[in-house]
Amino acid sequence: MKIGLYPGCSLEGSSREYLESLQAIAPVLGLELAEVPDWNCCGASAAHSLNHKLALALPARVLALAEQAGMDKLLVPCSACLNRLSTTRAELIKNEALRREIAEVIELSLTCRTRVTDVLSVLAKATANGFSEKIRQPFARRVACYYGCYLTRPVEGAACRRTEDPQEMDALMKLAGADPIPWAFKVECCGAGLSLSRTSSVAELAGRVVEDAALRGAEAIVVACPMCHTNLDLRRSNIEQNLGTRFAMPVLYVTQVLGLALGIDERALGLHRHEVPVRWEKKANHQDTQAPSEVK
Amino acid sequence: MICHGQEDGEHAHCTLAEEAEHAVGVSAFECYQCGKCTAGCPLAAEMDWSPHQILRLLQYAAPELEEQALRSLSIWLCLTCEQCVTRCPQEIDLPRLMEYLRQQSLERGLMHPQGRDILAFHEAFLDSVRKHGRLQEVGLVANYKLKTGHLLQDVLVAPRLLARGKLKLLPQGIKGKAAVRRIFERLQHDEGKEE
Amino acid sequence: MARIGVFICHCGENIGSTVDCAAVAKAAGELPGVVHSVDYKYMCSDPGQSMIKDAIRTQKLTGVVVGACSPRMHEPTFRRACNEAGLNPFLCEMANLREHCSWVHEKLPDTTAKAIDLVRILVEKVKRNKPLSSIKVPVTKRALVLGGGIAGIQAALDIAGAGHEVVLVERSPSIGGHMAQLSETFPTLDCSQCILTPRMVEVAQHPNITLYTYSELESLEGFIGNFKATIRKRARGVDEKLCTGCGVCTQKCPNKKIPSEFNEHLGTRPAIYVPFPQAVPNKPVIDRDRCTYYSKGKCQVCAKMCPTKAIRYDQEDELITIDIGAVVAATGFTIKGTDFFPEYGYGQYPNVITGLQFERLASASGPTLGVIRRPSDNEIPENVVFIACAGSRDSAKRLSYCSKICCMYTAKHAMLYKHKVHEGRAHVFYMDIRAGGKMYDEFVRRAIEEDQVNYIRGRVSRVFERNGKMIVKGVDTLLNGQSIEIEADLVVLATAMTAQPDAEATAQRMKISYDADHFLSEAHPKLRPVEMNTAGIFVAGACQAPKDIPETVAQASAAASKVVGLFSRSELAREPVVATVNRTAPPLFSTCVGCFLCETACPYQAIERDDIRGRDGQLIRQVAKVNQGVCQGCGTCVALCRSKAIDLQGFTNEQVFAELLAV
Amino acid sequence: MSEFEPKIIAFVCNWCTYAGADLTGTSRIKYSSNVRIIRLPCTGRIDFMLILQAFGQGADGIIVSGCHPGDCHYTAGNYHARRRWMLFRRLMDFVGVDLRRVHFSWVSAAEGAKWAELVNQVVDEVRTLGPYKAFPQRFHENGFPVQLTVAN
Repeated sequence: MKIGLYPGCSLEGSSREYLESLQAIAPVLGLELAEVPDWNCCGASAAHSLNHKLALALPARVLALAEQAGMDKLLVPCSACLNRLSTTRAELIKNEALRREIAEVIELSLTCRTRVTDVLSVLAKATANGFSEKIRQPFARRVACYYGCYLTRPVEGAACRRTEDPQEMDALMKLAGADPIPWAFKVECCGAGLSLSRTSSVAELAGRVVEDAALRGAEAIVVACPMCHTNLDLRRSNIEQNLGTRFAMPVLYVTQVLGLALGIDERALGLHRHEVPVRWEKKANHQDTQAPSEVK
Repeated sequence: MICHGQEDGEHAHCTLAEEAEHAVGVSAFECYQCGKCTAGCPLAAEMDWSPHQILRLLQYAAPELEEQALRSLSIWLCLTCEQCVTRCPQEIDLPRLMEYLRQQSLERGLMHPQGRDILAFHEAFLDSVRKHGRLQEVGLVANYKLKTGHLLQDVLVAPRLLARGKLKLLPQGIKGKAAVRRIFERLQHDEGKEE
Repeated sequence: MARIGVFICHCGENIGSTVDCAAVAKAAGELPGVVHSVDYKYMCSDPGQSMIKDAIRTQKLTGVVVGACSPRMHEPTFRRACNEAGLNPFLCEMANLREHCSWVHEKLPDTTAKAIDLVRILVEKVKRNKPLSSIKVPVTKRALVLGGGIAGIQAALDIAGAGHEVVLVERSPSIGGHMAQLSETFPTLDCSQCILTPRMVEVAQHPNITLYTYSELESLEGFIGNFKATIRKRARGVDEKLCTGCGVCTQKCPNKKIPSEFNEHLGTRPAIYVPFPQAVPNKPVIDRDRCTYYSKGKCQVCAKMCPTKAIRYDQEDELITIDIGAVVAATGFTIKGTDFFPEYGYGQYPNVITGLQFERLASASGPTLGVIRRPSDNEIPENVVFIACAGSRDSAKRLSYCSKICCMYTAKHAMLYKHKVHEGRAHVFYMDIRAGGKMYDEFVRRAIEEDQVNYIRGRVSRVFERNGKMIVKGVDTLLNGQSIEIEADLVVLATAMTAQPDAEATAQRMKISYDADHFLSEAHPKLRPVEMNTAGIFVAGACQAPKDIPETVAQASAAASKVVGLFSRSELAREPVVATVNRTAPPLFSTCVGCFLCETACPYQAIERDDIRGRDGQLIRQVAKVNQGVCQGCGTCVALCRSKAIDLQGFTNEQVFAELLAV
Repeated sequence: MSEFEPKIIAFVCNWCTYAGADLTGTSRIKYSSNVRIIRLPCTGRIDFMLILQAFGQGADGIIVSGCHPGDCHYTAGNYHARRRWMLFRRLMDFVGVDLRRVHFSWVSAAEGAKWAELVNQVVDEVRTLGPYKAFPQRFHENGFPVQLTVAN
């Protein structure tokens, strides 16, 4: 499967292990990823907060570049970028005049024919056939799948179908041999939009997520968004300070979990870059209650 | 602008709610104050006015109350997580309205003092994108700290990021950064003129 | 020469404030053929009608146009007035200046111009109207009542009590409907079954009522006074004549784990079952989808055990056709399930239940014998949250209406819970309390004041499970929007009342109208609340709109009295809007060429073949002829006729073309 | 007032669309006043000569609206209307009728808002199409297809 890739700024910087792990598993899954040439930042919530047209123009340039490169489909692993790109595309398809205006601003032709897709959909397709044969080491742990805001919202055209209790990541985790817990914080906001400017609020919000996952006996939180990862992993000390407890609860990208199951080297998956070490003291004590994966 | 002129025909007066409806297509009058948005809002507890109260302020169509909405901290705290609109029984796009209120608050110089940090962050972010075409995280953090004076806040994170190979110190621009800069020039210029 | 009178109504301010009525009257007065034109504040009032009558007499009018509201509102009024003054009622037409003009346009010269146009169109039409006389049709004095809930039961008993035959058709194995499921009723807290079951028995024993349960309306043909209903009596698998209702079969059936519909899936029933002990008729049915014999070909325990050998595995559906004079639609409602609410858990938490499920928990005949126990572990809940407006008034869920009964039954539920669990805590999340009704608000106040139910004004955003508790995340808008989180043991959703899932199909089968929410539409929201637009069909109960028991019963009695009123006549006068085939002098006899395209198009089989014979009895030609008793006046035949031989009285080609020429 | 105001004639059935337009009124929903409604019992009654006549009479646009499929008060009149329309479409095209000016729609008795939307939409579309002069001209030159006996 050949597909365009828009990594976005975070995946080049503070969340580079997400990109590294995606690129590490791609060839094993038969995914051929081609980066959008000379892409720019999507403007994220900053443009979205301050200047509506700028919030359209920046993602529009990316869409136009992808189009120019002949990409039918564009994978956007970062859910914040995904939200910007897909809402921009939807708005520009709906409003012809606006599309023409924005095309002028970005000095590129723009038809919006390149479709935007999320990491869960792409992985679901890539693992649909013969994935179990590729598994070297099932990831036999209880995991809490954390989707965050933008994989389920806005409801129209969201990546996941059940807005309040999405199942797409859970399904991938089951494939990798993990045991996803049922929980209610899958789509609660972690506060990423204010991560730098209002660290206290963010510690509170992210804290609730980690706390509930721990309460339900999860051994790891799995995410598909660099913002979520930053807040739950990098800012873990803030959370712990705020709550006055410590949690041994690593946060992994969905791509890293698949990578581990495929037997890919931890370093290649960027596990060493995490703030919370990806280590478990001993085998989970409820190993017996969970269904171990049936992989030979 | 399609607003009803006053009967005496002196000059057309638009209430903030009318302006918002015209500009972003969100009607505050559709809100029946059930509070479901507030009940689900991750930041409601920290807001000075709850999300449904912001809508209530607009419903009065009175300048004093409109100003309270524009001066509120709430509009700056909104994370655009879209929880509210997902569950709103009246399908009111509150995040979109909040975005509009932020822009109005800025323009009319009514920004909440604590909103400044948030604004500074957004501005620093866009500065970085304007200069390089992409976000340069080091530059962003430095610029933000200069703008706000919060020099020590969060500073502990940086060395750890560096140690894990996550921070690039030297800005690397994209080839099309001039094109990106032109986008900014056009639209930031436009924005000022349009309103 | 035509002498037309035009009467323009102001309808108070309704027309007068947007349309210049005097100008309209003046312009109409100048139209050719108009000899009299006036405007008046209220044309439909007594003085207004007298103006019309006087003008007919003094001006010798040959036609009348009233420019007022919709003809659907007052056409009968004005036609009656004309008739009283000696003018054939069908020489009176209405121009719709209110619904189609003053209410939908701004006060502009164009609006008055449109009003003048509308009057001119009708003036040109009325010039070509012909005096018509009503068509007499006989009335079959037998009513069909569709649905055996409290609405259908009441209507059937009232009609039967007046001495007329009633056929009562109920889809489920027993009559009783939702009311039979309820525990106590507001605002009196009397036991629902205690007041309902005697009436159910009365239905079964009434000599004038024929009861078909486990049956459905297959089709309805005909028109007022002369319907033909076909009823599908589904195979029970039991010979009702032989069965004594002893219940041995239901006790011995080995397949007992089927969720009980009557208990809202909180209890179980066997594959051969009577839905509840007081069922009428007390005869079981075999659930063929669940019965082992039908799936595996083995078992037959019930047949072996039946003392009267009443089990009939090979019984087939029966189709029964009956002549009917009037129909009462009382097909009831359904509610949204908990799985309709993503934010409350997609129906995956057993301790989030619907109001109807709570009724079963609170009912002495229910699965817990009236003890409130939560479904997950049968524990008695210490903290219960009731959520009002679950789905109702929620445009995002495409249910914008108020379900009307939830405020009251939620207060009742909270009260019942507090009466049964004294130490328990009850919370109600609400948006508004709608308790209009006799002793209704007092009832809600009692829940709050005496039983100390905690009413919280705000909607719940999310319900989820943690450590065996249901976490209810809401808000109190009266406490400055403070967020409220309650750890509940049981959550009861006052889920929206909706039309039956097949309401649309049922309405289409009867050719009656329904609204966007699939509730049946009455002929007029205020003045004809129990009649449908289709004459001879009446409506009662929650199939028309959400309503409570007293209202349902009142509407059912009203529908019954309408039926009885209809049956008080042996003949009906029907509007003469029917098709006719022209006749001309010999040797042509008619312009009909005998192609009979009309016959193929007519939905009512009203076209007959008429043999035109000479004096010697020899067939000269065959032409079409309309059976005016059967014709309903749709005019499809007119549009199809090649030789313009067939025409529709009241909407003739000449009239309609004249209207067009006047536009 | 130089702007062209189109003249729209609407043929509607008594049971659904006429009642729907009544509901528009009762709900006080405003719409363009360019439309004139001709009430018929059923869309099945609509003879296509009526449409030709309406254009001949100077109508710039025509609305034909009745009950939704399956909802016809007379069981199937609206199906007949639709089937006939399929046949007459080509004929009208041949005769030179601008088919963009004929709008078929379903408006039920419950769809007051839809009626207003429909009228406004048709008025807007016909306004951009401009006045319909070509057809009536030809119509007048060649005579009406139906001779009317107008007895006063």
